[in-house]
Amino acid sequence: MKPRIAIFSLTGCEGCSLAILELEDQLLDLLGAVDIVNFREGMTDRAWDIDIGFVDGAVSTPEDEKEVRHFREHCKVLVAIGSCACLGGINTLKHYQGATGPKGRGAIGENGSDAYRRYVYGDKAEWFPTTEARPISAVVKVDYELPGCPMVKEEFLAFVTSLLAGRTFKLPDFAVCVECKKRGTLCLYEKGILCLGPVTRAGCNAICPAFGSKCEGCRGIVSKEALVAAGINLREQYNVELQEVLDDLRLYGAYQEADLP
Amino acid sequence: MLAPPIPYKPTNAELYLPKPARILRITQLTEMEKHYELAFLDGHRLNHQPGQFVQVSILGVGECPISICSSPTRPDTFELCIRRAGSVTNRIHALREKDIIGIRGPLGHGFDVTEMHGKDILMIAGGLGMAPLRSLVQYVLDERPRFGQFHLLYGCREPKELLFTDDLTRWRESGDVNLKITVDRPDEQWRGRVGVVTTLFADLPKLNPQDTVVVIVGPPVMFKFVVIEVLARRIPQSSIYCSLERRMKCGIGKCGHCQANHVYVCIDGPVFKYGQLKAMREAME
Amino acid sequence: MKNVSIDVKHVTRVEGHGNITIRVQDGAITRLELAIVESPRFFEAFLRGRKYDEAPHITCRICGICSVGHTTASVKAVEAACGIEPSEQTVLLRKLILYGEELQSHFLHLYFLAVPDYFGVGSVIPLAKTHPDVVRRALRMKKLANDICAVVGGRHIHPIALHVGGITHVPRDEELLDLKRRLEATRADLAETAALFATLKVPQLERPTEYVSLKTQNGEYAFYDGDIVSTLDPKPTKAADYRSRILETVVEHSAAKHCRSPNSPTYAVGALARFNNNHSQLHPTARQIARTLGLEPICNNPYHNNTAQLIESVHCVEAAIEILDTLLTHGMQVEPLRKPTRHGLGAGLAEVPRGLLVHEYGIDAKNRIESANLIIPTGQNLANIEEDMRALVPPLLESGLGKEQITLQLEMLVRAYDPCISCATHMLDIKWDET
Amino acid sequence: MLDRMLTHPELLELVNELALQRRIVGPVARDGRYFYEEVTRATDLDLTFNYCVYSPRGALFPPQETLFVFKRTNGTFTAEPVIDVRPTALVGVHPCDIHAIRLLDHVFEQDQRDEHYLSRRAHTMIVGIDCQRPCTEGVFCADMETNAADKGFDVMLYPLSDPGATEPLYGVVYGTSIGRDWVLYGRRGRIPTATDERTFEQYQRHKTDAFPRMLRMKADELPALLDRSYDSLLWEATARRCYSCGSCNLSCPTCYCFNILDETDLSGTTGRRERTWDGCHLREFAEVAGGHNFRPKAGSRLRHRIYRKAKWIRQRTGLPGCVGCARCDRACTAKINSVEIYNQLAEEV
Ligand SMILES: Cc1cc2nc3c(=O)[nH]c(=O)nc-3n(C[C@H](O)[C@H](O)[C@H](O)COP(=O)(O)OP(=O)(O)OC[C@H]3O[C@@H](n4cnc5c(N)ncnc54)[C@H](O)[C@@H]3O)c2cc1C
Ligand code: SF4
Ligand code: SF4
Ligand code: SF4
Repeated sequence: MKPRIAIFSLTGCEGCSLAILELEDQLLDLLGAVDIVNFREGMTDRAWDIDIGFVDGAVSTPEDEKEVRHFREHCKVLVAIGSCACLGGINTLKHYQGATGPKGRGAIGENGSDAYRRYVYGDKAEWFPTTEARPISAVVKVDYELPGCPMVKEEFLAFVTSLLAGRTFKLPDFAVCVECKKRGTLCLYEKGILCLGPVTRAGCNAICPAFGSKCEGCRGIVSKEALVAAGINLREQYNVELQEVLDDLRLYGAYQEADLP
Repeated sequence: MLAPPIPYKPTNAELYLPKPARILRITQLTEMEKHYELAFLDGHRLNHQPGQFVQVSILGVGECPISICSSPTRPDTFELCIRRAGSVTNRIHALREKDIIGIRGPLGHGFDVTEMHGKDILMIAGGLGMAPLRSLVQYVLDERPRFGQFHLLYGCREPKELLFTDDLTRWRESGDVNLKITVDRPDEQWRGRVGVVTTLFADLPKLNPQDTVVVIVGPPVMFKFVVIEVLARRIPQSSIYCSLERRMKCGIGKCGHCQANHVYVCIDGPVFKYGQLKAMREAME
Repeated sequence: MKNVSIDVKHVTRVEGHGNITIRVQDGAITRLELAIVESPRFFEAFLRGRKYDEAPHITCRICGICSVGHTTASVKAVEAACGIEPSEQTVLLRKLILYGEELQSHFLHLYFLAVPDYFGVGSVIPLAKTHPDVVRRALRMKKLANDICAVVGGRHIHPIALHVGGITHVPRDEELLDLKRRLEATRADLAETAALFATLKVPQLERPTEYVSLKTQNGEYAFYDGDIVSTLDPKPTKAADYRSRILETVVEHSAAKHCRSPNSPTYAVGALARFNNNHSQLHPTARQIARTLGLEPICNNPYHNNTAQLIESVHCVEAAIEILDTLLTHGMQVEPLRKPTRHGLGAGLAEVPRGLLVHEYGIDAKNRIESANLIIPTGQNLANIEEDMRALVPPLLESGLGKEQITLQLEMLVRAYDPCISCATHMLDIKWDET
Repeated sequence: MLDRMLTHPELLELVNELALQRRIVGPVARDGRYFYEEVTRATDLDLTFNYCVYSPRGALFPPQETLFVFKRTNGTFTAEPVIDVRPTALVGVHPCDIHAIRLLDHVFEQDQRDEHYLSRRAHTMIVGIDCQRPCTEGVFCADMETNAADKGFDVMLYPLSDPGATEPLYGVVYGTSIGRDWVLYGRRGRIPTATDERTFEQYQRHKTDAFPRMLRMKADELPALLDRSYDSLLWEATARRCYSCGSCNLSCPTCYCFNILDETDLSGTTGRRERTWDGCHLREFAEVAGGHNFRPKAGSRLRHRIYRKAKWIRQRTGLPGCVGCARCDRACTAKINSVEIYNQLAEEV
């Protein structure tokens, strides 16, 4: 029996679902190996008995919360895809606005922390229900996470093939630097750029450094120890405060801050 | 004009290739361990030494090292005892009799049985350590006249973790081995000894240090305490054998994963003499 | 049918979540809305305080499908605000990747989102069985478009190498040659695509509409650059003055920022708008295809947006080949990123697949973003789609079609605009009462 | 003793001829640094390069390679080894990297021959180029006695011209008959004269002075130093900064550890077993099922690497385990520096 697959979207850019359609070379094989039964972005029919549900986007409204619970109920395996679903993603930046200040990842409404809402909607702000932006694991149990902004489509494929072959799927437990070395990319530190690679989970094939751009940490922090080391190194070796780098790390994973030292 | 290239023919291209072997028999030993009897499809024999291991493959999933738990004196088939621990071993547990898996080996250095001939033997097994040791136990029993006294001490955490209980009964009844068993945590039915494996030393007769070979296989925590008991009985360090476990990938001394200090456990071991291990700080930690 | 109530929850095969609500009582439309239920994301708000050069990498996350477009408008806006003049090579590469995205988006829309309607199936998946050659062609074309983006920017979704002040990676000659070879080969695929679309029956709907787009003064069909023009007012307006052409207002009944122009209460942007304004600047091959498909400016049938996308695809392939030739002739170098020379307010406009996109930032003396305004194509189109529906529903009702047929026609109309609702939601949400 | 003299254009012609038969891999300028890359023309190489960011080991031991492909069919399987033997010439290899390749040769030959490496190696010709002075700051090849090589190459080039000259003149030493045949069959160059030999002697004398000593001890004293230092607190102190990112391992020419992974296609019936570079600094390197990690702390992993490089590899193979190229030190974004570690350890005693 082919596994029945669904692809859902919460608050996000839907780039991760789109990435699945960008697996052009493998798409027909994929469609041969699984049954896609629910994918709003690409199809009209929708079914609700689902083996593996993929969700992109963060939970950021009361509606999202309801939906993700619904997904959980109807999917045997629930997989968060992309940084929004795994880490909160870029949506969490809204918590670093105006009165909230850099550390105030507070609930909406506290300390005028919905300044972001007013900025966009003015006195109509109340019309737009919104909650703290969170990864879906903050609301429901998630079986697997495939982080990345966007999700790494090759990793998605590797995930599906592992499942089909009965291999346990595991995210790399090492930093992006490993992949830079394998690709033979010149380390950005040699160009004086503080790259987030040493503290970021690999699996993206170090694509950003390969294209001359520093790793922005979109796959999340690889380990607490690495972050502790970063704090020490930045201060002692580079004369930079960790806080500045945290500002960068926040781009896709502000929600991780709860775990930061 | 360019010189013609020198022809080159690879001589060992099958280094990493597993060979298909059929599962002839599966016995559930405990909740976590199953016992497999296997034979190569092409009729080849494994021809191993006790203490060696094989790499077991589920193609598409991976490969992992497993000790051979049967004796080379029973050469038509070979046996493995596999604990469910991760992705490969879980998949192996899902297999049924007649299924086929990949085997590469035998690998590593086993016990030097000829060195043991004519000696008294003391074996100490802890937990899953019984699996590699069983190969040697069977060997000694099959070649019983070549050996002197034979003591086997076996410790487990709980009675339900005891491996090869049928064998244990048979061995004990044969009278060929002085078998002592203990568990850390007894259950209601347990009538035997309770306590860590070192408590069994009290039951041993006086050992003859020059004529005794000691073999220790078990988890690292057990190891140190047992060695102390053994050394206290004046056994020379060159007569104490033990078997190490490390993460392994290639099993042939290339990949580096099993390195403990300067040794490669897969090719220099997994069987070592205590004298060697002492120089390896990491092995003792 | 006198009383009809249509609720399409989550229009499928569009990017983002949108609902259609229609109430007809006694033959008159009492309620007609295209509602966006996607969660608001507050990009304009959280851009504030971030470093100037982060804007493109943040705003491309507005939308996975047009992230190159957002990046383009964003770098242009920051550069306008900071007084940065990008190098010629940078502009060429940016144009190339933008063509890649136009192609990727148009192909996706034509084959994956629109074609299933014409074949009467729910998605492209059944077509893989019934029309494998069509699907394989679609995938081949889409992959080429993606690869253009990947070669220039690292990847299509959230491109990496595009930065304020330049580009951090230059493609290798072999990569460019490969793209060129494949672009040339794709001409045959485009011809077959055109043949396919020539056989499809495009629904009729004529409603006089104002079409707004950019237009260049140098004769280039506008994507990367240009001034604002419209079918009602062809006088060009500079990017910095976009506010005089795009009036964002809060409409009370919908609580959404709607856009209108000084000339019309609603207007349309997108491929058809560009075609209507810039038809004469199309590559001759594209004009030829337009003739074959019978599309002429000014076309007022929104369903022909798909036809315009196809014509633009032909143009983009030819334009991309020309850029590749230039790049290959001149050779490329890694150039350092150019740095700000001043600070202030700057607008960046680009024609992205779905139409005119505006980014505008205020950058402060510390090179931090202090204000941001983004106007997204779908946001501009929404009101116009509603107007189209208003025109479409009465004849449909009269024709005696069933509710299902009407719903399909409405959904097709929405899909023809190729709305990108993820994009639009930074600004728009509609509430309505259930009746 | 020199075997032949080649002018720069002659060398390029020879390389171009070689390119008809072999893939050419050599130093290419990119991003203001040099990298070993495949080229189609000799002129794409820059033999005046100072150092290559990464060693040429990837040409012999690629970051990822297939060991075998398999197919699962009715209950059983078949498997076919993959041996990749593209004829290659590595042109422009410095002595340190030649030493490192010798170590790889040894490791993959020892005990069981690994044909995946050895076949590729057998089809690879090495054209070395000597360094008259340190290629960059921080290298300690002279300390490791690896700044010159007398074997491990097919041809060695000594750039003998004065630094001011526009085109170098290479003194050539043959290492193998393959190298000799390449030059001789190519009918390029000339026989060295007595003057050439004198220039060469002078070159060698200059060279001896040009390399500073970085270590406070000799290479052969390192094992004893480390023996005394197992319990030093320096390991943990230094490793506080360590990200466990493995950059040191992965950029090291003498690191040969690898991981093995299976990959399958979507149908699950065919697949590959692959090996890919690994590094002992990575957290999971010594972790076993159930979660026990034999080197759980960055300090123990750092110690392991340094012991391997300066003691254990030499102990097992008789060859240097570190060739002093300082790539690990440059790659480390935490600025953990092996020379500093050795010298600090020396201070402790
Ligand atoms: C010499 C030797 C003999 C062994 N004999 C037996 C035995 O007789 N019975 C038994 O049940 N187990 C034995 N083990 C342990 C067994 O190898 C591991 O339980 C097994 O590798 C777990 O693999 P996995 O894929 O299921 O787990 P995962 O956690 O998924 O491990 C992935 C991979 O890591 C490596 N790995 C993980 N744990 C170990 C480990 N403990 N030792 C070596 N490599 C590891 C393997 O390559 C494995 O495939 C032995 C180990 C060694 C080194
Ligand atoms: S560029 Fe970044 S990810 Fe790559 S090696 Fe350097 S620090 Fe690591
Ligand atoms: S350990 Fe460092 S200096 Fe030594 S060979 Fe490796 S990278 Fe070079
Ligand atoms: S490169 Fe530096 S930080 Fe990274 S693992 Fe090696 S020593 Fe640690």
